[in-house]
Amino acid sequence: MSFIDRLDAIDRRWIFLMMACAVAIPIIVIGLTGARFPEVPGPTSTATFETIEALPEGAKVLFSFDFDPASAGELQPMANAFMRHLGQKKAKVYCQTLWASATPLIEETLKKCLLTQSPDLVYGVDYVNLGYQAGNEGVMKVISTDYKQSFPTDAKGTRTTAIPMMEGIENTSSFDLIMVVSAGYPGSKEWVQYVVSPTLGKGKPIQLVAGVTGVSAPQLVPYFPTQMQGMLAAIKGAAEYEYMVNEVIKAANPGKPLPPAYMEAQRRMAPQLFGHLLMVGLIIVGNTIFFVKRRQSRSGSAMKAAA
Amino acid sequence: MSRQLAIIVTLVAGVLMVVSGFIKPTQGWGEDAAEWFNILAAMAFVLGAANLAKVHLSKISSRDAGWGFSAVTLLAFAVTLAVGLFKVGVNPMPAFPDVPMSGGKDAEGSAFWWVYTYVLSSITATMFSLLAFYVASAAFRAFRAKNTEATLLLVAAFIVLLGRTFAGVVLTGWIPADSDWAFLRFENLSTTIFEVFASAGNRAIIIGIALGVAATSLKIILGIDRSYMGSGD
Amino acid sequence: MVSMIDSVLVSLTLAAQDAAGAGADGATAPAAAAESFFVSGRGALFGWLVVISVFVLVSIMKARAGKVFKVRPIAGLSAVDEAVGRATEMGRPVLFIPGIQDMDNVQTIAGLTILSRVGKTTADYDAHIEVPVSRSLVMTAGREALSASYLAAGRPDSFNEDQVYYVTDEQFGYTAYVSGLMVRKKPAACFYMGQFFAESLILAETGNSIGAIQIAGTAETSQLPFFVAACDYTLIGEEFFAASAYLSGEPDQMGSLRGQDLSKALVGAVLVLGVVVMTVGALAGGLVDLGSVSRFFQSLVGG
Amino acid sequence: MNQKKTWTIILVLAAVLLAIRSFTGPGMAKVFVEDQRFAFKQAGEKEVDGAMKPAFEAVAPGTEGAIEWTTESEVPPRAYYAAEAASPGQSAIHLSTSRTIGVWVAALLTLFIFSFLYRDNPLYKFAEATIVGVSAAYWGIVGFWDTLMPKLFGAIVPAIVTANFMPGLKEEYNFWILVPAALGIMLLCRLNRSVAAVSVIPLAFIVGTTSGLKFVSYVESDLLAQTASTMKPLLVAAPALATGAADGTANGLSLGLSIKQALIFVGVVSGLVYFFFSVEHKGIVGKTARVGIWYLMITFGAAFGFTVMGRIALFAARCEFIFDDWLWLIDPTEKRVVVEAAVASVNALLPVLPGVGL
Repeated sequence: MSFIDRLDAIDRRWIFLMMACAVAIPIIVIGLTGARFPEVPGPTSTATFETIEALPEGAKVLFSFDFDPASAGELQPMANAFMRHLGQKKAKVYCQTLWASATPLIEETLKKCLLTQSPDLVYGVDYVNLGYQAGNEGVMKVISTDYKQSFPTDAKGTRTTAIPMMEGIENTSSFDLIMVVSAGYPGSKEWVQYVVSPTLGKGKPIQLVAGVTGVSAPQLVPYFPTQMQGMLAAIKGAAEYEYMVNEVIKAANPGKPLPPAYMEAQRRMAPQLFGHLLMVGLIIVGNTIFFVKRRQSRSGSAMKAAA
Repeated sequence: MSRQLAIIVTLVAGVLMVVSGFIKPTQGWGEDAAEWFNILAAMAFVLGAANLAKVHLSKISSRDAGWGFSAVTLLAFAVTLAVGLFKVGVNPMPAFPDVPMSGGKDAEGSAFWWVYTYVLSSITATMFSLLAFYVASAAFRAFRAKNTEATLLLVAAFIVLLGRTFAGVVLTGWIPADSDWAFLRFENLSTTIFEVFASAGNRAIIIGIALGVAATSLKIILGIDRSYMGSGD
Repeated sequence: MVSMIDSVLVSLTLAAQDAAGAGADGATAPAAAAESFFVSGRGALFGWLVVISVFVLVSIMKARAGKVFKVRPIAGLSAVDEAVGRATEMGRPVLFIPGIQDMDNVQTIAGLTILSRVGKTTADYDAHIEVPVSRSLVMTAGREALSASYLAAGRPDSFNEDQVYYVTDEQFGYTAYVSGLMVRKKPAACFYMGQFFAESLILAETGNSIGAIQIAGTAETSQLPFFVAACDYTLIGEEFFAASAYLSGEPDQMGSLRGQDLSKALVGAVLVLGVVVMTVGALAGGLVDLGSVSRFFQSLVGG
Repeated sequence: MNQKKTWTIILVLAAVLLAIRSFTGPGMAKVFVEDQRFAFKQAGEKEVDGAMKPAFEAVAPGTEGAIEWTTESEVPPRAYYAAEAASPGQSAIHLSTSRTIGVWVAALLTLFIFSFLYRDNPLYKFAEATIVGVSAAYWGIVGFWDTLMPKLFGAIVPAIVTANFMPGLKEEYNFWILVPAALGIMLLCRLNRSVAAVSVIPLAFIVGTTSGLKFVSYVESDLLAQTASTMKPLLVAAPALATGAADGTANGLSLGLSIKQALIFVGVVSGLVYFFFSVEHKGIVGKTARVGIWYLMITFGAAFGFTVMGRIALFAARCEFIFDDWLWLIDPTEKRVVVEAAVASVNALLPVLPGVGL
């Protein structure tokens, strides 16, 4: 068996091992050194950042956590950066979710990103956790006309009518911005279809920014920028946005060191690079094998024909 | 008898839902139906749970190969169900201290939360992350320029892979961003692929799917296709 | 020459203003129609629903009257028999997964329809089919479908209810189970028909590693690339919905396929004509005003 | 047999290393928590939906007659070290046994699942059996507390539900809910063979409503919307911003944008032709369909490439959990103390990349 044949029939576990090394080694190195790659923000991330940056102080922002712990590796950094940016902008944050398994994630994000940054915020006045509602896009349709019908209480069981910051919230149009971090169905696509689209061309269209996984990004590209003012695509989008948010926070708090916990996405770009390089390498090797073997079989059959 | 009734129910329910899209007083029916569906699905869990218990109990009682794992499944199932149903370790909500069961089922510190955080989340996230390995082996095998179609698949993937990391910036960063050739930079090429080719391809697929769904729904409503209720042909 | 380009630009500007104007109209329309019994702004939609229904129904009637519609071959579907046959020869099971969504999803319903056809083939060949599902309701419906296909094949005794069973609602819990099942039971043929998410590639790669023939069908566009890369045959989007018609070969089903095609042809025609009119309108902007015709075409598709 | 021996040795070695790691230096995988005490006492009544309900106010813990409980919230180990340094033997921040065990359980289950990449084995089977049981119950519980309790029981027996389980819920009867309840009971008739046949009625209801709803929504949001967004003139003006027109009108035909628009149009039409079933793919139809499949392939390739990114990030997150939360090898978020010596040694080994702050 020639080298090429052996390479072609390689046990896929060697590929697995290479991938494990390509990701794990950079993580250890970066973890020990704290190094990061510089980020050059792309257009969709910049648009996201600018949409939030343009919010006035006290803007009402609905933040839907539509993901589960399984995709948190990709999406939690976005949720964190969004939350910190909102804290920085002194926005009023209304958290909710349409994914049952996201309820603990909301509490964690609020605690880790909003309250550590500004500990004097008051629940019910500056931020609220409205919890989970079953019903997928059905919920979206209902909150488009009557928010409190779908969310009669918050996650702590308090009536939404009794929460100070819920005063004046009638439906999704009452919010200055809707933020969605989504991993699948129901997610950003449904938010565009059922919440944003019906308001297009009618007075004040709803503003939406979304953080999405790499796999759903291609489907959402057509909605940007008319139906979606911003989009963070995959961990790269998260890293770019995180970088911009950190710059703003650094500028606002000179001399205060930035906790490294807030560079999660940027840290993950290094394993990302090596993973991608491995993939590219594999594709090149795969094709080299293919072409070499094709030439061999052609010259082989030519020889047979001559004989 | 039930089957005949079922066909009528399908027809009536389907037609009502179509109508509710167009007539004002019936507009909310779709949402109601969705809510009813959720209730039905939640009740149907009893069927699933009963079946799960039946399958694993029979494996254990007949000492099938791997019956020990069936015992693990049943134990995990029973424990999770019990701690969730009785809200073990859940404190009341501060607004209602007199109602012990008022706290959220997955409040931090509760037993259900523990199972969720340390068992469910870690296993599901790890299963999901296996994809990092599978994309690599699938790409190695499938992305070979065997014919025009495969070549296009390969080239598009290649450009996007490079365009989304630092490597792409390094490789084509020398092309000035404001020159006429700027579109050849990897990040711009991958954007073009998405805006033009992927967008067109997706639209064609989506339009086709919409027609497929329309025809399928119509066949179901009219009772032409009813294999889901066991009276196929 | 210059005037030509100028006229193009002027008409483009006008078109843009038209679009803006249409938006403004949209804002006032609901208020005016508030009294109406009908939901406003859905005329075009209603028209299309009627047109599609008529096309499908008329084609079905024609098919019943004896007209035979020819269809182009779809590779994945002709492979179904081959795959089941191979499983029978090897004495290994057939694995069928109707997606991971519930019965309120058309793809799941379409998947179960295909299951009833595949089930008939496995009953004919006397192969063993296994259907793990991730929703209790799908289990119930799947059992109905499969038992009927065994009955239709004249082998009701070979059907065992436990061939269709519930695993768990959790996406990756289900995936963990099915992956394990695959490497242990080594099915010779795997069918993935329904809505899939991230588990698509985990399942397809595991299936690949055990050397199974794999046929996938889904309308979930984000997962098509993975099925295309890792399966032997993939039914793309609309092909997936057409599959049950192909597999049954019944006149009704073929007729509906024809109706689907006619609708598609009409959509395509409206699209092409609309684009031609708009482009000509933009080119000849100064000479002829095609704005109203353009708007007509836009309104045809609810734009 | 030989392989079995190798694996035994590897596993034993790993266990020894873990033991060493656990009992030297700061150890590993410890979770610390801070206690927080709550105490509430009734203070009169308040009106809710026309009924008088007891009102409570927060009081100092230890007050007589108060309802009290303690919650624990996680703090970084750094906080524990600081508290210990300030007052040794303090009890406000302490080790949480259950959560520390949790981290170990999570880490081991993670490794068990990864072992499947090598091949199927008892460890994977154990993790698989666990997740099937846990997750099936999890979703059952979610359905019970989030759907059945508020929507079904809350509508039929609201007084019982609000008094015992969901005091925040509005007490309101909704007898329409009896319809899905009845359908649900018909569904459960499957459990009894003699009445199992009625279970097709709820199925028929579900399938019927789904078909009706999707028939309308797919034609509207997919067929018409996608066709409408493709129906645009093939000549596209350059955006006003790019050409700097002061009045905001278009003032230049953009060749690039026009080509893009034309390519999209060609792609959509040829893609549609590919999906024709009743026409053989021969001649002009065949050629157009071929172009259609090319577009589809580019679409798939691009989507594949894009997805790789997300998948690697997920694996990276799992690695961070193992190295950081469990093994305490790295500390990227400074939860503990950075090991200065390790940084120095890595820096010495690696060449400094330009622009990369190593």
